[in-house]
Amino acid sequence: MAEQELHPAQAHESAHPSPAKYILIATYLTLITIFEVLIYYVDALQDYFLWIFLVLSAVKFYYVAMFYMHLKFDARIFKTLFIFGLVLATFIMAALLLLFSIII
Amino acid sequence: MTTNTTAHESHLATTTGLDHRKLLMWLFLASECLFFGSLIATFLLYKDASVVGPQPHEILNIPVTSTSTFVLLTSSLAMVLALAAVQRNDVVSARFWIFATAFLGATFLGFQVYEFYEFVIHGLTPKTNVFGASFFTLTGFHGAHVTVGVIWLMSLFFYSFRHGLPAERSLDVELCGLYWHFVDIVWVVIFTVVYLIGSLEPAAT
Amino acid sequence: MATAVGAFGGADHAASKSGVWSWITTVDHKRIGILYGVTAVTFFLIGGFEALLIRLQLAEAESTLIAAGLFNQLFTMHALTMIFLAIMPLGAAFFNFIVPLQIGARDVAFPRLNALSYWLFLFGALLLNSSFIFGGAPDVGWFAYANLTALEYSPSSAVDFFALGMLVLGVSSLAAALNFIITILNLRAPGMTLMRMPVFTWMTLVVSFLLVFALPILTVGLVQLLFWREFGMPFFSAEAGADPLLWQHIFWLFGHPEVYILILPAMGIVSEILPTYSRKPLFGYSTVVFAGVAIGFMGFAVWAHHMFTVGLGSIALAAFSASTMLIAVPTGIKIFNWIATLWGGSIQFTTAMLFALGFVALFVIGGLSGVMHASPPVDTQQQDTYFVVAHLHYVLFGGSIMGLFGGIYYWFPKMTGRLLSEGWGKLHFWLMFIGMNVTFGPMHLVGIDGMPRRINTYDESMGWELLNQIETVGAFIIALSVAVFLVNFFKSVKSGEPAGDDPWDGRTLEWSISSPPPEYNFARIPVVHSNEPFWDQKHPELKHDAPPVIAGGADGEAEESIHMPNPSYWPIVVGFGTALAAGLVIVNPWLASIGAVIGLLGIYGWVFEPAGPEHH
Amino acid sequence: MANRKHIRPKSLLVLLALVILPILAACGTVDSAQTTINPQSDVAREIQGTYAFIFWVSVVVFVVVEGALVYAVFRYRRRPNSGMPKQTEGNMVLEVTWTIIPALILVAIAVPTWITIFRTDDIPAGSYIINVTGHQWWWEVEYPDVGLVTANEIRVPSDRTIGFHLETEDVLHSFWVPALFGKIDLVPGRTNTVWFTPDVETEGQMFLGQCVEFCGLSHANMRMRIFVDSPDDFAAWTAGLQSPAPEPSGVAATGHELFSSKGCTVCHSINGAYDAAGLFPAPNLTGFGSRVTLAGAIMENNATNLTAWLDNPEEIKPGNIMYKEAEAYKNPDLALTDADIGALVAYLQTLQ
Repeated sequence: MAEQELHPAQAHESAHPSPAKYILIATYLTLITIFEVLIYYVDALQDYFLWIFLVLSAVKFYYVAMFYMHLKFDARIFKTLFIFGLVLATFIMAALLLLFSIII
Repeated sequence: MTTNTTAHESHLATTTGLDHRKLLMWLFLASECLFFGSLIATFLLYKDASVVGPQPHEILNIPVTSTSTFVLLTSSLAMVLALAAVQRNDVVSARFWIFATAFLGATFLGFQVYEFYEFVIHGLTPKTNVFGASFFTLTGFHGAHVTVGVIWLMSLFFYSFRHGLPAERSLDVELCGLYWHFVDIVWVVIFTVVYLIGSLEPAAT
Repeated sequence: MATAVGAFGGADHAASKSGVWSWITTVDHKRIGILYGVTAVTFFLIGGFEALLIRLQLAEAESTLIAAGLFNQLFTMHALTMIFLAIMPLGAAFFNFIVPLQIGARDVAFPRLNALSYWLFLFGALLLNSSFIFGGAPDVGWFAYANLTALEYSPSSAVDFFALGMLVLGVSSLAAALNFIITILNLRAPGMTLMRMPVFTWMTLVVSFLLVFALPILTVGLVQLLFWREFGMPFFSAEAGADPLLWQHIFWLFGHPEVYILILPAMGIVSEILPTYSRKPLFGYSTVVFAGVAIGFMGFAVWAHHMFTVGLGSIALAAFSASTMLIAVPTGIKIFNWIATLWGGSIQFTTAMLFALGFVALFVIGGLSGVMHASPPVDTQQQDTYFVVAHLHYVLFGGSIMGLFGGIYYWFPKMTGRLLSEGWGKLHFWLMFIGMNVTFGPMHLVGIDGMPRRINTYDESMGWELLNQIETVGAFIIALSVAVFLVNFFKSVKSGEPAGDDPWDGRTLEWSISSPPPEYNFARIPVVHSNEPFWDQKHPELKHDAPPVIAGGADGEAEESIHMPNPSYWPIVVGFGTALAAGLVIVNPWLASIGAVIGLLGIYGWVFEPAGPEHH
Repeated sequence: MANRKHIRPKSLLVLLALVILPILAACGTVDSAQTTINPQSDVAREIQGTYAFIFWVSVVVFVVVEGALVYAVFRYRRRPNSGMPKQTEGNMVLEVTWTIIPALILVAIAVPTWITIFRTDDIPAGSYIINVTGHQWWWEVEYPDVGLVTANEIRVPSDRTIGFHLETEDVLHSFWVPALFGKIDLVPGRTNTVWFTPDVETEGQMFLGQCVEFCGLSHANMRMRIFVDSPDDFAAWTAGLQSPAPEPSGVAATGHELFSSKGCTVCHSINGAYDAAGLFPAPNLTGFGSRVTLAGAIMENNATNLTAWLDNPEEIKPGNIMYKEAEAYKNPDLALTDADIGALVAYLQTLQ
């Protein structure tokens, strides 16, 4: 079965980040989460919560997908497939929220 | 962990140069986006639609969930470290990190069980209202995904004692890792949408 | 490395090449394709029988032949059967048999997963149909709108059969779709770029993507439906603040892509047949491909046109009518390119060609009536009337079924090595073409006359009786045509004229190998230089820059060793366990664990089964 | 493989005729009682205008496309001396042309569509409002301005724009009288609306409609009628319903007695309006004797039909709640004898 690993594309994997980089990203993720929880209790920011949280979680999402899942370094087709699913799901969610007058 | 790839691929590289299974995993995850997307959309439509309480802002517990979110994020770190260890042929650390990932995943599930139990005590069951129905379905399916991940990781863990985890087999771990990270980023979205945004009191209109 | 060769070739399999067991354990894409095809045609007969009963009931005003309850089961099961158990699997039959041949592959990417898809389909179909025996089939329409599906209004287990059967079928389709995308992306012959793939392969790819992205949405809806009924979770209960329309949105978010899942395979087949019998390349190959992709994409943005009468609000109506009309553009492009393919050609009227021409002619009608109810105000007069029944049958019968029959006549020689009789075939075509128009043509009229769908009875004074009688006669003409087909099929399987490898002067790779193809398909994997590699090989004089001859095909010396996957019985075990678990949920959720255990044992056996020859 | 037979041009013509004739004939059939293309109100005419435009555009497209197809098939059929055709692969100019032209046609269709959508949008101010509630399988009709409740037969004044507020008591239904307005669904938890202004000539006419969203076992038996009355007739009708029914006598008096003792009054009101307890689960029978139809407008209201209905409602309307729930059908002690039914029929017919 090992022949599976001999394909040319596997060469990409050598470009994977080092464990140190992984730990750094984990630190970012933790800090963002702590930050989210902290501002959750800041009433003054209440009006902007929605956007702050969406942006912060998008950042977390980006880091995990791009680095932990290696999308940044892997073949482009993976990115294309996944982002297509993601965009379609987002489109459908937005359309439903619009149709049910939850947003706007 | 044999696979059902056909043997003729051994001397016939794939068209894209990519492994069937890895392509399959990414395609499956793209499909899962729509699955969780529909569940999250249902939650967003229903979170403030309940006729009877408890309402989201009355019951969601941010500190507890923040902790479990931290646990799950950490498990993702353990997962990439496991893969890195496999790729440099370091079976002992690989085994350690795989176990750590599974352990953190199980801890997360523990938190979820605790949370569900607390909610039921405080009068929110899946039948109580539409918030409960959509909340338990969404987080329950996420929990089911984590459970499958933990079983998968533990299978790899035990498998490593019998057959080792040579670098050539890193794809077995990588696939599990992709699945695991996906479950993690779904939780990133759930934590934001269901807990942080979901628990805001709806504007009085 | 497990590539040690030894004497492993076809010989080891000789013992398992025949008999029922060989079919149960097969992982050969061609045999699975045949299983899909035979099963699909069988369900096509069942669905057709249901249609005949419906037509008999409606032939007479105030008829009491079939009771209301049974009638509702019949029209629901007719739709479910035709859509999920006939047209989709018939498409899957061709995906299985033809696509690997067209792309120069020896099998699909995941042969055992492929077998699992088939068994899940079969058991899911049996589960769904077993409801007729166990207390009543689904009787809420194939769309199963909430809240008629509530426990309160549908207390029997009919809706549970619907939800669980559809879940099993959904898993089957999802597995098949994933498999085909990987196969098409990853197992193309050297040189076959995406824009050199045959159009049928392209449409298979688009359909598979539609399934991959649409099925999870339906799964969520079905899960909500089940949780609502089984556990009282108020997903669609208006009194709890839920909105029953959510079900409609979820259903049509899946359901509209599903419509394209049903039609695109037929469009792909027609795009193969027309060039072959015109002896010309497909006109505007890349436009046809892009149009197909565009139809697939846009299929996700038009779902609410099934809901124009639910009170969406003017802005949503305007938006969805615009997106719906937009789809007519790529559809039109396809039709114009097909006609342009015929233009200047040398057209040979084989049965397959007649079906393809019938497809184009009838699909135009279905498309135009579709544009009519793309206009929401017009739709308020046509929605849920027989006009829509006429429209959808011109698309799904005149379109999908005609296209798929064309595919049967076109590829039967490749599958069996024998030709279907052209005489019987033409009789089949003309009877079906006439019967189809006699059945569904008058439905336009009776629909415009205000006859609603899904009614088991109507008053004589409505003036609908004559047209309904004509329709019923037409339905029996269709039935006769299907009988002709069956006669033709069985005669030709036994004693049809030998086909030879390339009976139609084909253009794509499947015609370059023997009929039926050897288990390994290609002795040597061909190298491809155009989108009609076999044609170019046969007619190098037609190209300005003569392409190199493709290597490979069945001729020539085989490569040293060709490894084919071993047969496996785990797919049928997993498939059976899954469907059994689903079925037992209806009896008692705890009992379902019996099926789950069988399924899990199957997965365990699957995972630890050596897939290919391993010699250490 | 061999090209055994050439197709005959004649059969192609037959083919074409088979396809075109039914569609063209559609324009000719407007005489059915529930036809969608004989509009009798402003809204229905607006819709019909859009439909007719799209229809004729479609006919032109149909003739052009099918014509091209048939011409190509006929002109380029393989003849014994046919050589290898030119291997044309495509033509960008043509592709662009047949992308743009259909797009323009669709814009031409979309614009009137949108105009009609917004013109038929909300109930105009000052309309006469009627509330309709869907039930399995009958229509409850309420006139909020006079506090009257009736069922299945809707009387409207000819001099007003009529607006309907539509709700459902159970499952989805769809409200549709094709000559007057397009259908609109009744959705649990929502109030949908539809409106129309009857044409002047419709005064005194009756229009057919029925439920068009599948709503269970007796979906086919959920019909209705709209009567366009002159303002005076309408006023007289509402006044009639508001005045108490005449005191029954003779057999009818027995029927009146039975109407209470057999439990009919549990579900059926006969006093014109809702009582304090709110909704009755069954049609309000005030003025029943003057109705044209019965049992969800599926049959004429006469003694024979009414007798048959009371004798075995399940046979006439499968699944109906009266047969399922009413004591007179569930409880053998309260079962209706032929004499009971006769008395009830006599009584019900006095409810003018």
